[in-house]
Amino acid sequence: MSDLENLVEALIFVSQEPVTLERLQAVLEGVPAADIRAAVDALAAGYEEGGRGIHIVRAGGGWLFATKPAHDREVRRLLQIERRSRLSPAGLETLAAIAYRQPVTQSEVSAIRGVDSTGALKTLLEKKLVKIVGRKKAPGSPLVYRTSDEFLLYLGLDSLDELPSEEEIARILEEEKAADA
Amino acid sequence: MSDLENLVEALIFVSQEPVTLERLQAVLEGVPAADIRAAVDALAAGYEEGGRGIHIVRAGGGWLFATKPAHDREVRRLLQIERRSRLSPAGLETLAAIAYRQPVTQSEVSAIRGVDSTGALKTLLEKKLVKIVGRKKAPGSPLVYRTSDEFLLYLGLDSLDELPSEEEIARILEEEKAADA
Amino acid sequence: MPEPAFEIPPAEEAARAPSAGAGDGYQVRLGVFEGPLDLLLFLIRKKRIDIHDIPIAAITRDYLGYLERKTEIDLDREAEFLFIAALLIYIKSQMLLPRETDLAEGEDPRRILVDRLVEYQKVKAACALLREKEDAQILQWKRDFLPPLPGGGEPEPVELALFDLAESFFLLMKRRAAETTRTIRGRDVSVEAKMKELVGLLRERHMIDFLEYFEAHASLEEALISFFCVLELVKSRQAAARQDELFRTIRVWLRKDARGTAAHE
Repeated sequence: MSDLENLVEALIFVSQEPVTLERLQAVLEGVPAADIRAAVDALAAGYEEGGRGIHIVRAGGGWLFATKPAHDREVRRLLQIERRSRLSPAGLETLAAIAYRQPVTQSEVSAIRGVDSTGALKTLLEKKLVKIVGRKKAPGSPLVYRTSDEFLLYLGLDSLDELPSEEEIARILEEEKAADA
Repeated sequence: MSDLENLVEALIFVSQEPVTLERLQAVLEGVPAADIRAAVDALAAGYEEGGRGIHIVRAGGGWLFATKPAHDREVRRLLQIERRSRLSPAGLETLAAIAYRQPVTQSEVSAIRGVDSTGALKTLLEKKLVKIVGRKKAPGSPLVYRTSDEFLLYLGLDSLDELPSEEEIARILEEEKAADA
Repeated sequence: MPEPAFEIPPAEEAARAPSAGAGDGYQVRLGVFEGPLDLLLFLIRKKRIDIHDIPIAAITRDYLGYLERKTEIDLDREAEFLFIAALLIYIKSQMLLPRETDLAEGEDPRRILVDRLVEYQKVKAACALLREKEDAQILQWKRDFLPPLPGGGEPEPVELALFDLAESFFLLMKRRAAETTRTIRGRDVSVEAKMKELVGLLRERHMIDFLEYFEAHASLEEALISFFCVLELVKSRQAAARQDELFRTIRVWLRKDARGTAAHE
């Protein structure tokens, strides 16, 4: 591959948005558009032939890398596995609210977060990170939630006492000293 | 390239985190680990030779794609990012103390460095290079810190075993001594 | 006044003490040392002393000499430097005590300091090696987004982003509140006008850095309105927003299918 092809390969790889010819020209000051185009074409052809896992596709007036449709099934399976091992920020936030305020009801969690947390709560229940421990003696007798044993396992903690206290978190996050790192 | 290589290429490409052999095995049900490993090796070798813009790097126990160092300048120009900042000396020192002595508390780190390390620790937490993993059974039950998976990725380490060894450190110290003499 | 007990070699001089005073000779900046242990190691190296057999009186003199020449350290750091100074003086006094028999190695009063110095020296040496790794990695760019899946449409970070957005907003508000004790007189801004401005900007720039956009506003009120505009655009699925990491910036862009219609809303 030519130097220009390498460079174009790195640039298309790293960009989230399709990379247009104009963008490439702006980055590669002084390289004629025709040369860039030829490099992209050669690069794209290289990925197209000889069966590869990824290729360069044309989208939104530019180019970007994508996996080939042939591998769709496996790609989705991998992403599902990855997703399963991760909690969304919303889930994490809801979990944090429950962890620090337990026992709590759904509407208390929603109030803390300022957003309806029914969906996130459902996900946490499905993942068994929280559990229902009864009902609150209040109008409507809402369900009361607590974190589960799996929750501790997930965080690698022995007990809830090991959660950083609110003061500790505040101290860490609001350290006024010029952050010297 | 073989079909397996193509598939592995697509899978490593699509993941946002290092893809481990176990994960590839889970996706490619029934394919022997040795075959997968050979496919990854062949694929990685292909990217390494003949000058390419991207390559497969090993970090955090898995593989992932990254641009090659030679293209840093153009990549930054494309993404409109200034030179990426390194950790400050205080941040790096704190990180090293944690990496080598983990699990450790804040006051243990501060004792090693001889200076209060709260600010540096906060920055490392924000950068997700370290994480809180519980509490120490000691007076005041201080929080205990460890390095994160992000830390491995940040320094390009496959695992904590790849941290510079005692021997390497001793060699550096010898060199310093020799330079002084 | 006797000669200073130490001299800084030229190379170290440049690296360690960059601020040379205009007329009043040479100013030592204690700030260039990571801490008292760093300073001690520097002094030990300069004297080419064996770290396991430190002439404690001489090193204490050098160390105190350094503290006296300090130009700028804050109180917190000063305490840390003074603590080690006190330790040095304590060890010195212990060494001077008459003893009937020679000390066994484990009883050497310097031991407590030597152990710390050895440990710290290792960490510092490890730092040099880790810095090399950092420098190598920093030049290699990993992708932090999901590439398009065939037939999969846009990745759906929207719900996720809404919460991240709120969280960052909270942090921003806090920071803003801390920064602005002065009263700000804002000009009146309507939601409609702001929405139009935002959509126009998105169409023009393709993608905006929300934090940058947010910070650019003169008044808190205007910034607030722009925030709600973004929320509204995301909620009505005209725009997508994404934050890859907590405390990082949020990127906002118009959804492809909305690029034609958004302006007319």
